[in-house]
Amino acid sequence: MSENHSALAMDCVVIANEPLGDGHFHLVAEPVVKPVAVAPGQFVMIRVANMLDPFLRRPMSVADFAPDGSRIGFVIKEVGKGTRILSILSPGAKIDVVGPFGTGFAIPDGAKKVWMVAGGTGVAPFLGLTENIKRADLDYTLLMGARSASQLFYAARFRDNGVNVITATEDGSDGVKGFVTSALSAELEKGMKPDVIFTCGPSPMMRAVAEIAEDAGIVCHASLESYMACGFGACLGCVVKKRGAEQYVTVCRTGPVFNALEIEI
Amino acid sequence: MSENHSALAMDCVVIANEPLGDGHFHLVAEPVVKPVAVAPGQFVMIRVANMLDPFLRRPMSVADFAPDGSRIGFVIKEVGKGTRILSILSPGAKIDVVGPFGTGFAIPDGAKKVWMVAGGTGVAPFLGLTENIKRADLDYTLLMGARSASQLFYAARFRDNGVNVITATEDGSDGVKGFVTSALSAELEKGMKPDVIFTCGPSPMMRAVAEIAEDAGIVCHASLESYMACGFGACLGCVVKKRGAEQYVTVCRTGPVFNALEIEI
Amino acid sequence: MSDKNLEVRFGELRLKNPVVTASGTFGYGLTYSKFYDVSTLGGFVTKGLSLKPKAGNKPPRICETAAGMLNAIGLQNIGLDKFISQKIPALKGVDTAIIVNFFGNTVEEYAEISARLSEIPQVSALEMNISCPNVKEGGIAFGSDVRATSKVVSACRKTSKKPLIVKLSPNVTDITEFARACEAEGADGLSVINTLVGMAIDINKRRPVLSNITGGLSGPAIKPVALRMVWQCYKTVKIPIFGIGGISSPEDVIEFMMAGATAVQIGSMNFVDPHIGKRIADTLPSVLDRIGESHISGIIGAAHS
Amino acid sequence: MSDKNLEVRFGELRLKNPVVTASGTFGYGLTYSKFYDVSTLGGFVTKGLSLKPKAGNKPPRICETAAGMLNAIGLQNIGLDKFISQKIPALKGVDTAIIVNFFGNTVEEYAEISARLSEIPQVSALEMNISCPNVKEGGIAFGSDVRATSKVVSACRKTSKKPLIVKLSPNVTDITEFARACEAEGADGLSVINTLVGMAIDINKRRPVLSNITGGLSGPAIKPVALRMVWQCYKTVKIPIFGIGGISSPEDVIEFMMAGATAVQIGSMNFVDPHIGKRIADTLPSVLDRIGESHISGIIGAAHS
Ligand SMILES: Cc1cc2nc3c(=O)[nH]c(=O)nc-3n(C[C@H](O)[C@H](O)[C@H](O)COP(=O)(O)OP(=O)(O)OC[C@H]3O[C@@H](n4cnc5c(N)ncnc54)[C@H](O)[C@@H]3O)c2cc1C
Ligand SMILES: Cc1cc2nc3c(=O)[nH]c(=O)nc-3n(C[C@H](O)[C@H](O)[C@H](O)COP(=O)(O)OP(=O)(O)OC[C@H]3O[C@@H](n4cnc5c(N)ncnc54)[C@H](O)[C@@H]3O)c2cc1C
Ligand SMILES: Cc1cc2nc3c(=O)[nH]c(=O)nc-3n(C[C@H](O)[C@H](O)[C@H](O)COP(=O)(O)O)c2cc1C
Ligand SMILES: Cc1cc2nc3c(=O)[nH]c(=O)nc-3n(C[C@H](O)[C@H](O)[C@H](O)COP(=O)(O)O)c2cc1C
Ligand code: FES
Ligand code: FES
Repeated sequence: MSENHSALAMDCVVIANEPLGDGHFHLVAEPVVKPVAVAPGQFVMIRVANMLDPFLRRPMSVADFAPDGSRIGFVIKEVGKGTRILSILSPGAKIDVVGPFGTGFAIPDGAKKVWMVAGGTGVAPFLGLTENIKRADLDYTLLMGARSASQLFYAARFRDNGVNVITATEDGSDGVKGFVTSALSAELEKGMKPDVIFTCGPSPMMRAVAEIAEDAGIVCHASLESYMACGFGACLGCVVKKRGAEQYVTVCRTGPVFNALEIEI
Repeated sequence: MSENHSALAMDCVVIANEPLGDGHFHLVAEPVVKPVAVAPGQFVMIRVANMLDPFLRRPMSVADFAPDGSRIGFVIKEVGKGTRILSILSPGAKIDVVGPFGTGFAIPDGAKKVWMVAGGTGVAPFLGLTENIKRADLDYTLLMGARSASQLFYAARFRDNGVNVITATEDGSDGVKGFVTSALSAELEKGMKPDVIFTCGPSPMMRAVAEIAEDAGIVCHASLESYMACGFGACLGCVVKKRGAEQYVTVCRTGPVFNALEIEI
Repeated sequence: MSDKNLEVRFGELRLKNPVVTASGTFGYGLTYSKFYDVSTLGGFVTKGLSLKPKAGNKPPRICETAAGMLNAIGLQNIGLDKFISQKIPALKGVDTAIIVNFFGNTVEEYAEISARLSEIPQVSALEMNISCPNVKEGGIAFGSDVRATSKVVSACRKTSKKPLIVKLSPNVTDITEFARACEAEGADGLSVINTLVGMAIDINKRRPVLSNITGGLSGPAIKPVALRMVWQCYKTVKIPIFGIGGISSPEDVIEFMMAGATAVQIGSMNFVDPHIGKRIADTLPSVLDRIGESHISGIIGAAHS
Repeated sequence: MSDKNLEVRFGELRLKNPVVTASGTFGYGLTYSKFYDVSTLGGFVTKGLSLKPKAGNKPPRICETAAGMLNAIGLQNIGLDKFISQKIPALKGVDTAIIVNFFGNTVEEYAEISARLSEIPQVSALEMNISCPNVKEGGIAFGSDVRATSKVVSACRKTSKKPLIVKLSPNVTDITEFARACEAEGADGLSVINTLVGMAIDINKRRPVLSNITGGLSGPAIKPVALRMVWQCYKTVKIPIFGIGGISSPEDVIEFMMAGATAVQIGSMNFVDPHIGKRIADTLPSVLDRIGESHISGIIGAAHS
């Protein structure tokens, strides 16, 4: 039986909440009590109201963070009532957070060239990854896609952190015109080959990335999204199907980061 | 069909929210849109959250106010989740209010000596009455009761407004020791006799006041409280029984102020 | 906002839009005219009427619950005569469907009031309440036994000259049996659902909050159950259905219509937001636009395919 | 906080306090030990077990509703063998009642698993699920027909050597018929209630949100219905009752106990607040103080007098 029983409860205080444009925002919070260490790619469950509606917590990837969990940031897109409530929180507001949960993005042994393919708020975990796991032998490339240049959040910050950033926009306003998967194929066709591809973003994008990686024989880890009631393996609501078996695994506990060969995205 | 259809919707902005002590507070708000005139003793229905929990609006007597409704104040006691939410509103916060509803305290024709018997937040409507209905021939006396001196809200303000204030406290820390009804009986025994008694407060208190008034042959108007879903006569949830008849009348529309002889408090 | 035609045909009844307000939450139609012009609605349903006036239950009659409320009004109403003499004249000029909800203590009473309501020209349709959980006689006793339902619907079918809609109880094992029985007896439509039987306890007083002990649960809390029952009834019968239960937004209206409702009724949310009927009727076109639908009728039952 | 003795006797089962966590919301008991020591609970009920492992339904399986949620997990579980080989050993040292929830596809399967579970010393009691709305065979088919209920309870009564608790479905016209049948067949207790059948529609995709179409509604939204059914069952039978449905606070626990529950189970709120079981167990004494009660057993059924 685990001893640090309540380590997963984080009452947080909002320290910043900045709009990023197009309904996106960057929420930064500080836990009040001794937190648990966070790994890049993990997520937390945020209670958006202390009343009974909205009922369930909202899962959010930890974006930038202090490794000991003493400061966690989120890159959030306003899509419904829960994210709307989060978008209007002011510094000083309290939020009830539990976590972190799930597997993170782990760099496979010996891997040096790490490509990250992100769509929309899918860049979130890669901020944490590239800012917290720095090693001289690691070479990060981020392929980021968005509708338009204004939604390529944090491109400059990634570049400042020494990440090689390749952009793709659907309207051609920045980088490659088209989907980020075209940029990915183009890079591979140039003869580049990473040791691992990490991907996070909309499911259709991740599905395409996983296929490209499989064809090219590259290990691909994808961070899945799923409707979650608990976030820690109790409800069995968030499952995804295993590839080639009539079996379901939880996204919240077995994932959210999976080897793309093992599940049906 | 009435023409000023939406006059009863008042989106308000909080302009002040001051703690009064012992879980009571004074909330003042300003309607954003053209409001409807308010009469002393009327109430409004306040939506405490824009989510679905808490579900129903909360009825609140208008306390002090501008007669055209352009500023309305409430004296509120925190008792549950709705009043808790109201207690933490900051200036600038928006609240969704509908009203005003119900009958107010109307001074009967020819009445000059008006006694008001209030318990707890029951003073609220009398602030509005004495500050908005001022006539040279009117002589106001307020008998206010509370647990202790610290809960005799606004005694000084009433006095400043020229109201004769008699206090009663259960612990004897101010005025008569005991219930406000003892103070009332004492005044009547002194040979004083008002033209009308208005009362607002806990039901047991109002019941006692109404009995004393009936025995003394004085007209008594009581402002009733009742659980309300709508506040405007649609749900039939808030009813009170008519005296001497198997018939119920709505507190929100026929009342909340009733001639005490007509209903069972 | 687009200028969509929102008209729906509920059997023979034409509604200018599918947004109707529900019985017991809208008085006799006039209460809300201080908030908006009720002619913007597709229609409204009156408080349940009986032949004689009814005093209703002792208070407390209502109680808040999570995302909903309990009520045990006990069908307090002014009775048929006063409705005819006082309310009907006052409704002159209201340009929307007037649906009269009614109930009786016996099959004969149901048949009689249905006959008498049929004589009132302003009345667009009748809604039989066989599902009120808050009264001893009548109400739910008819609505939780299929044979009793058949009998009372058959009796009213004979006396009613107006479209006859039957309001079903959700407090049954299989609502489709009741839907089928109503259709077989010639009902022109169904209203699905009335309230779920629930209760609350005052832990300080150590007794039920409501004087009637139990009450009817309504509001957004019950929406998933209501939607499921509309779905089941749509699969079972051909007559049109009013979807009712916890509707609080235009999106909810569309959910109910996709589940199979031809129109909807808004109940408890009228208390929380007295402007909601108009607000939903006004915003429905823009939500239809958002989901790429040009004809309101295109969404009825759309989730079944 | 006072140092009250919160022990309740649920038939032969002694619970150190009336706060138990509900099946399907608490895994196999270990999931929550990262949040608190589960020995602070009166007990917990495992996810529903079947003889063979079960894959469950296709996603989406859950959906938020107003003050509640829908689920159609489809009874995914690791199966009896893995439970015995992996979970039971890991539960060593847990000092609280372990109640195993189970189901079968046939009466014979129910009887067999009940027999096999009876052999496990660590198991304190068995809870038969005859009310799952999310599976084709088994589950609700047994729970919505009184004769089927009698048959399956009778079969398990014969094979079970542990206290046998039957979990009832709220999706019936009259729950007391089922309560009476269970008592008559020798059940030691009842769990009231399982989820209400509900659904939600995705208006953009124009189809039900859940792959299973319908799901079970749980959470505070259903509390008034659950409380009413506990009230009815308490009036009908003498065996003890677990009150279940939307419990989110110590006050809710007291409401259910006053309605007639001997103990309660907390379900969906475990997801929203994973510490809730401990929090409620810890704060119950102070709420009892507030209502002036010195003995927990003094409140069972207190609202009936
Ligand atoms: C592991 C994980 C990490 C995530 N990280 C991020 C992130 O970093 N930034 C970000 O903006 N979003 C992220 N999401 C998606 C985010 O959880 C949803 O956008 C959010 O829950 C929507 O809530 P809402 O109340 O605004 O929307 P509503 O539509 O009102 O929500 C209704 C219900 O659906 C659920 N829901 C709706 N959309 C999604 C979705 N896309 N995924 C999962 N559940 C959903 C909600 O949680 C809620 O239970 C993540 C999801 C998961 C599973
Ligand atoms: C006409 C009228 C005027 C009022 N004026 C005032 C006032 O000026 N100041 C003030 O402090 N209070 C006033 N009240 C009482 C006030 O409405 C309740 O205290 C408040 O609704 C409690 O809400 P809650 O969410 O904090 O409590 P909860 O107990 O959480 O409320 C639960 C439900 O019960 C209802 N309720 C609880 N207590 C009461 C009550 N005493 N009367 C009516 N409904 C209740 C709530 O409205 C809600 O629907 C008035 C009530 C009425 C009917
Ligand atoms: C206070 C109240 C009174 C009601 N009275 C009646 C009635 O007289 N006749 C009837 O058929 N339904 C009555 N109902 C049921 C509603 O018409 C409706 O079916 C139910 O409330 C569900 O809808 P909602 O969730 O939108 O409120 C009443 C409901 C409430 C809340
Ligand atoms: C995700 C989920 C899974 C459930 N699985 C089971 C189950 O396997 N067996 C069972 O008897 N009840 C199951 N239930 C029902 C709960 O045990 C409980 O009866 C119901 O949720 C009502 O309680 P609540 O409102 O507190 O959630 C499940 C409920 C949920 C929400
Ligand atoms: S969200 Fe509950 S098991 Fe994954
Ligand atoms: S509160 Fe609805 S009629 Fe009075």
